Amino acid sequence: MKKTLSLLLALVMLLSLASVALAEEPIQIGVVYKQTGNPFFEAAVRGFEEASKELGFEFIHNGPADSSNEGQIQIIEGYIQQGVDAIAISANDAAGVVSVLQSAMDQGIKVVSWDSKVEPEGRILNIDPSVAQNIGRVQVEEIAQQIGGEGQIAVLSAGATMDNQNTWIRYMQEELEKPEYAKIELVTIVYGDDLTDKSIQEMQGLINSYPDLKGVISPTTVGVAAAAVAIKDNGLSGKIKLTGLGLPSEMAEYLKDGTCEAMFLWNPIDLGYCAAYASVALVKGEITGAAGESFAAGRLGDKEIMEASDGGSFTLVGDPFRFTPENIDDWKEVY
Amino acid sequence: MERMISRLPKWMRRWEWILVILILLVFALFSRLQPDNYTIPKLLNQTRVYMVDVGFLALGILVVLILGDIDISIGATAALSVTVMAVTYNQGNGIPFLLAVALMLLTGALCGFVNGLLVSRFPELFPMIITLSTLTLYRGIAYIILKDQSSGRFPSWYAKDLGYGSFRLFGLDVPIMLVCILAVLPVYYIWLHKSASGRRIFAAGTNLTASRYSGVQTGRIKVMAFTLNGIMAAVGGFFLTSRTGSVKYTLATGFEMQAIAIAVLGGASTSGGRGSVIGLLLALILMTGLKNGLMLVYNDAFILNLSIGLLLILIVLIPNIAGRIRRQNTVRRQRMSLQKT
Amino acid sequence: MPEKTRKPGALSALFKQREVGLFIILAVLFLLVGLRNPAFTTGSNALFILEDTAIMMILALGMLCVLLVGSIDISIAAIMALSTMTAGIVMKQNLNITEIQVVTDGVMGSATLRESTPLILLVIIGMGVGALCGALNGLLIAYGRVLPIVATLGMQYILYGVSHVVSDGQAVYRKDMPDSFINLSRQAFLGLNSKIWFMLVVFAVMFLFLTYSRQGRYLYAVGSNRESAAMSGIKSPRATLIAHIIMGMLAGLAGLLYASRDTKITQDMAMGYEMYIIASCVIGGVSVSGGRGKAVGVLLGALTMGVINNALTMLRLTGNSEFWKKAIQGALILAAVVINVIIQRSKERRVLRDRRI
Amino acid sequence: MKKQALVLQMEGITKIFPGIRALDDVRLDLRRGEIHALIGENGAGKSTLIKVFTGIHQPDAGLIRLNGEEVEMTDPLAARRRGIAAIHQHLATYPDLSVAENIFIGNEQTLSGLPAISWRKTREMAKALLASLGSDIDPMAEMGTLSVAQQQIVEIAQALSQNAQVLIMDEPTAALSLRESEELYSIAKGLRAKGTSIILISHRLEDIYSLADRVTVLRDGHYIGTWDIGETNTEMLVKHMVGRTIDQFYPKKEAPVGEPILKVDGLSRTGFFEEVSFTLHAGEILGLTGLVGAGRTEVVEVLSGVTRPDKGHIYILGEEKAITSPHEALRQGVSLLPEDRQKQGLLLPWSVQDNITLPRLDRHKKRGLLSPGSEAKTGKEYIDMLNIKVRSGQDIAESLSGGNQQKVVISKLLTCGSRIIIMDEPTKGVDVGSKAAIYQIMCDLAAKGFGILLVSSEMPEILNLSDRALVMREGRISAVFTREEMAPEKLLKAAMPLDKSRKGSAEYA
Repeated sequence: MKKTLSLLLALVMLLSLASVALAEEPIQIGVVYKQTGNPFFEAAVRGFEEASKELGFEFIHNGPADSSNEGQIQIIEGYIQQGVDAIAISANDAAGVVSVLQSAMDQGIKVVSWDSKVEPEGRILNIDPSVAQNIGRVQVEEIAQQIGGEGQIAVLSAGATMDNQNTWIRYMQEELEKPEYAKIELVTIVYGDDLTDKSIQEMQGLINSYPDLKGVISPTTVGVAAAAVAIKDNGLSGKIKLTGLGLPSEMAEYLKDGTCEAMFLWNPIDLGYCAAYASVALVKGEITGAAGESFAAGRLGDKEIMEASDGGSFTLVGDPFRFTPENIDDWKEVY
Repeated sequence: MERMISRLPKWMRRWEWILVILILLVFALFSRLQPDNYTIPKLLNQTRVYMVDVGFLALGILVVLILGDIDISIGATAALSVTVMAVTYNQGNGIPFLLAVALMLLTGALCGFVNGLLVSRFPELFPMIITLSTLTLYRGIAYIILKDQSSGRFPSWYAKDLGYGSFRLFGLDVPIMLVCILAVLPVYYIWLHKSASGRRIFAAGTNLTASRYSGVQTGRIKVMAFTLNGIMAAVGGFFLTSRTGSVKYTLATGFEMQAIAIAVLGGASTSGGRGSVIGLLLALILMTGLKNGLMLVYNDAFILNLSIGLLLILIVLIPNIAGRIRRQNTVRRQRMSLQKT
Repeated sequence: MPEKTRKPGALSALFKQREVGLFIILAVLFLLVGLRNPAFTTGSNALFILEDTAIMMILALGMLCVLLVGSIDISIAAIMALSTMTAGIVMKQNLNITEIQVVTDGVMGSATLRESTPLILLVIIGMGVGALCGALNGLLIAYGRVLPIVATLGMQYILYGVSHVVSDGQAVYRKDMPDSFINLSRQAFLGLNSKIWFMLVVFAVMFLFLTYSRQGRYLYAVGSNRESAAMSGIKSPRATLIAHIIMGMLAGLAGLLYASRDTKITQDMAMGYEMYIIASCVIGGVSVSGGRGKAVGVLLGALTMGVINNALTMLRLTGNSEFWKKAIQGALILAAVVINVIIQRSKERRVLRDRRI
Repeated sequence: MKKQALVLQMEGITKIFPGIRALDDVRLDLRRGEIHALIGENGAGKSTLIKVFTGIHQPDAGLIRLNGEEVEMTDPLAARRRGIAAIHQHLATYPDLSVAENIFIGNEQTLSGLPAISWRKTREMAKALLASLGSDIDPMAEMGTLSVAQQQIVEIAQALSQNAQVLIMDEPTAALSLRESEELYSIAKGLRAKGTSIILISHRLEDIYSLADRVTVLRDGHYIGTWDIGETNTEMLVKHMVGRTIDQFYPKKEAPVGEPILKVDGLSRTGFFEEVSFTLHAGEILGLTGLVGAGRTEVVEVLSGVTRPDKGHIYILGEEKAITSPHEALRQGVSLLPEDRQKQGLLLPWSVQDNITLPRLDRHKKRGLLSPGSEAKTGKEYIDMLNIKVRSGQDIAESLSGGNQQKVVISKLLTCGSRIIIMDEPTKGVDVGSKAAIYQIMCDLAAKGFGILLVSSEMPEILNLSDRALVMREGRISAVFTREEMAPEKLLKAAMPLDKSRKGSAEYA
């Protein structure tokens, strides 16, 4: 067997000798997202395309089939192997990819996290869709306004382990402390693990076990759609108010039939677009990613880099956009 | 020829030659398609991703498969074990890391032991069902311990050197963790193929009843095999964690199927009695070459799975057909000799 | 042997029925969860559980056939994904939406009317693709002599891959679905949801097939004793093939209902479902070595799984106790399976005691 | 008689299994309305011939004529369609299905005009059939819960239900009581009168003389001859079957019976046997016989730790031992030669050598590892000692003939060096040559002071080899005979169930 192995190695060496690399190449960015086949990220990829047309860089994009941390690591290792100049990632596990991204940075690869951050040690810059606090706040304000300032509400989240989900929910709870929300009671937080059927089940559970439930906040695209299905199927459209972060393409129906009066989402295209500009700026050495710097982000104008609460640095794309039955038609075909 | 093939060890070798050929094909193909990236040094580096943690899980499941059982809880076992390690090290103030590692191994052993006990006590239950429920249970416990947190902050020799460091051998950077598994393999090989207890495992897997009648303590062997399997799962988790640098309860989700696939590719049969460490090593090499190559060329997770599925079925299907043809030949030859007389 | 000697008393005779064990388990579950959350025991919730479990039951009935012949299929989730995705693409491409004016209580309003490929055709496509996948499994196992677990594990990888390729990574959303398909899982008839009706029909058919048709009985025969089957000229490969085709068709049907309920079709739909289906079969008293198992038992087994799942969402676990769910689920499955085995063993021991030498 | 039309002619039938030639140029012809006895030692090829005839096996050479025309029995259904029914020696039943269904599987009773099975019809017809056999088995009972004897009756009913033109009975009475046997034989005579032709395979020569018109003898897969029953006598038939006369065939055992080494007291296992007590002495061959399903095998399984007893004591060399597992049994010096060597005795895909060394692997350890050298040595040693016909110790067990396979199992047994040796049907499916060899080994062992418990349903074995014989009936020891007392009819009488007990089995419940 040993003989075979050495034989094999020898042969592969021979084959690889033929390959001589190099020649000046354009900047290459490796894009990693949470999961393949998720329209939110497909929209984000469109943002990268847009930017690549403007800046003339190349990019490859991929995400694991099962939204796993290990899957993302495999992809990152692949990118390192291909010698990309920058990696732009929306992480499934903020801490889980730190090590591998560090080893990437050791090899001079610039790392930008977007949508869902990587811990500071594992990134140079984080592109935040908007301040987590605002994301929490606007949803509470919305639901409060919809249910008329009093009654039971619940939160249908994605996974109990999802970092950005938890931050937002934490801010929601902070917001609910305020006196003007005194009459609103957050009865429970349930988790649908970003699986449609489980989310529906959880939502049904809420409906069955909290008869006086007035409103539901679901800060996840999968969850809010599932919640809409459950509410509509129970003929409770309008009786149980719903808001959250949803995809226009998926939610258009429910906004029109009043299951969901209004919901939020930042523009994934802008997110990708901005991440692309930031990556290029880092690669070109125009910025180091330190707080206080700023870079030109094409049609989004100049973006300022700020000190992030987690100690790293970040920049903002813009506050979440409010989708209503009136404006939804302009967006439902976009993403 | 017939005789040679029909003998067990030779039979094993047949497997390994198929794999060797496949490996050569795969490597030749992709180094043509990706001359710059698909090179020995870079592949060696990739072995960290594709060979080590899954490799250890596969080594564990191999023994269980040889026994004709199956264990789909190894991913969860890995997760629970490293969870225990991480928590004891991080929250248990000032507990030395090595002690935490010892606890991890113990946890793995315990998980495996429980599986083994249940499997040998309830033979009428499919091991898959038992381990399905323990899968949910073990992951659940890890979830209870860790909650939504991920626990990291390990000593740098572990998270950095072991995870990403490498030795310089013959002008090549050989990842330390690759060296680790390559060091374990010979020991494992000798134990499984050259020792009495290894032989008994094969016996029990080939024919449980006959082995029992021959004084083989099949029940004890099952428990032992599952326990070992648990330990190997823990070790796999240990190396995986050295790369992730932190632990979440979702760690190593779905790894069980990958491990089983590797073992089967390496010549193990889920009906028991067959399996080889060398075959497993070759299967690992093949997988590394294939997965990495596909990753470079297609850069698509699903295409990758698709080709692995095909490979899995073909590599099992082909010998079956070959075997049937061979059997027909045997009889035909006997018929000829009959006509002569 | 004479019944009378086997039936010391009506009660113990009743307890010989494996299903009784399940009833007890179910009752206990209901009681415990009911104590924590009265809403759990309400009729509406019971109905919801049934509705929620219907899809599982359909799949479990298919798995019953596969297990009866001593095979197994862990690729059903992938089959669901592929068959449903295929149907989904068809409906997406042929969809045309028309705005119509409707007068609702005097007010002029507009409503969208969405039409596409006739529903029946979609169902045929879905079940057809499913049957095809099942047939492939069956051929590999029955004629290629590939071990069921390996064959279907490989097929699982392949089918997910294919469904990714055909869908090009795109999901199918409510906006891509015709009303007929959306309503497939939402119509109610005689107060029962269509999913339940589908399940009942499948159950009836399977029951008749397994009890009154030759081929149905041959599934039992093959699983019960392959050699005897060979001696009496029953073709076991054929039986295996048929079982897998049935499984595939039902997976296709279940997939459509599943998608209609979620109003969403993704390429990784229902990942990991297969394990819970197999578990429900085992809980329902199906022997994985083949030859044993009743359609009724399978329904109860699936119901048990359904109740366990629903119980977890109804336990009103909040905050940290949320994290206990998974562990509880595992423990419950294990308990259900083991208790059933113990009941079965005591039953066998009773039979032995009465057995004449 | 001679001019009767031939229903069936088989000529030059040859059947090859990998490694062995089970049938070699065998012929058989069957007249309409005759009972044709087919006899021969175990492994002579009777059952194989039947399997070829019923389409379970395809012959490698030779042809089959049915009513003059040449036919090919492609599969069991083809045979069945041509009106051939068989009662196979090894029960071909479905333990999970009901008795009625077992009887009618393959020719289901459908509702008139519908493809649906009519369970009522099935049940009633089954009940009637069983009644005609004088049995009160409940048609709805699960097959697996029946005793062996009852399953045998169901098998017979299954064959009769096809009212075939050729009926094959392969050891049909192996587990039946006298009354049931008589029932069956009167039915057989009735069928003959109606013109059905019957092939009867039986060990009991007395049955053959009371029933058969002609007899054909096979030996080692070869055709020996066919005679009208009138022309024959027992000695001659036995001679043809065995190939030599008894006194040459069975070695004289000259070992003195020594001190008791195994004592069993009131051993019981619910549902299998009750209150079994006996003593085995050093240098003794103790015969244990009885009908199939009488509980012999179950007793030795308990003695060798395969199953646990519910009651009773086992004393080895005077002290009580709890035998919890076969492993434990070996440690206590009890070795078993199991009944089914293919399933219980051998690892068929393994080499002969590896099979032989399996029970005592520890002996072949060198520095913790197995030493191929010492394994090969042991393998060779036993291959020579029992002259097992193999090319080398590396040959896989599967490729060996029945006799050689059995010798391998015996080698395994000998490597353990246990003083108490239990042999369950040691010559089942074994050719005559190996048979003699096995008998010789047994006597040598006894001479060396081993105690041998010989379980056998072959009357001659018990009669010629054992110093004492225990007879079991329905789970109890019904009689013990010393060598002097032993006589075929006595043994048979003791083995035959008392018929009253066969009726509604309440008193046994």
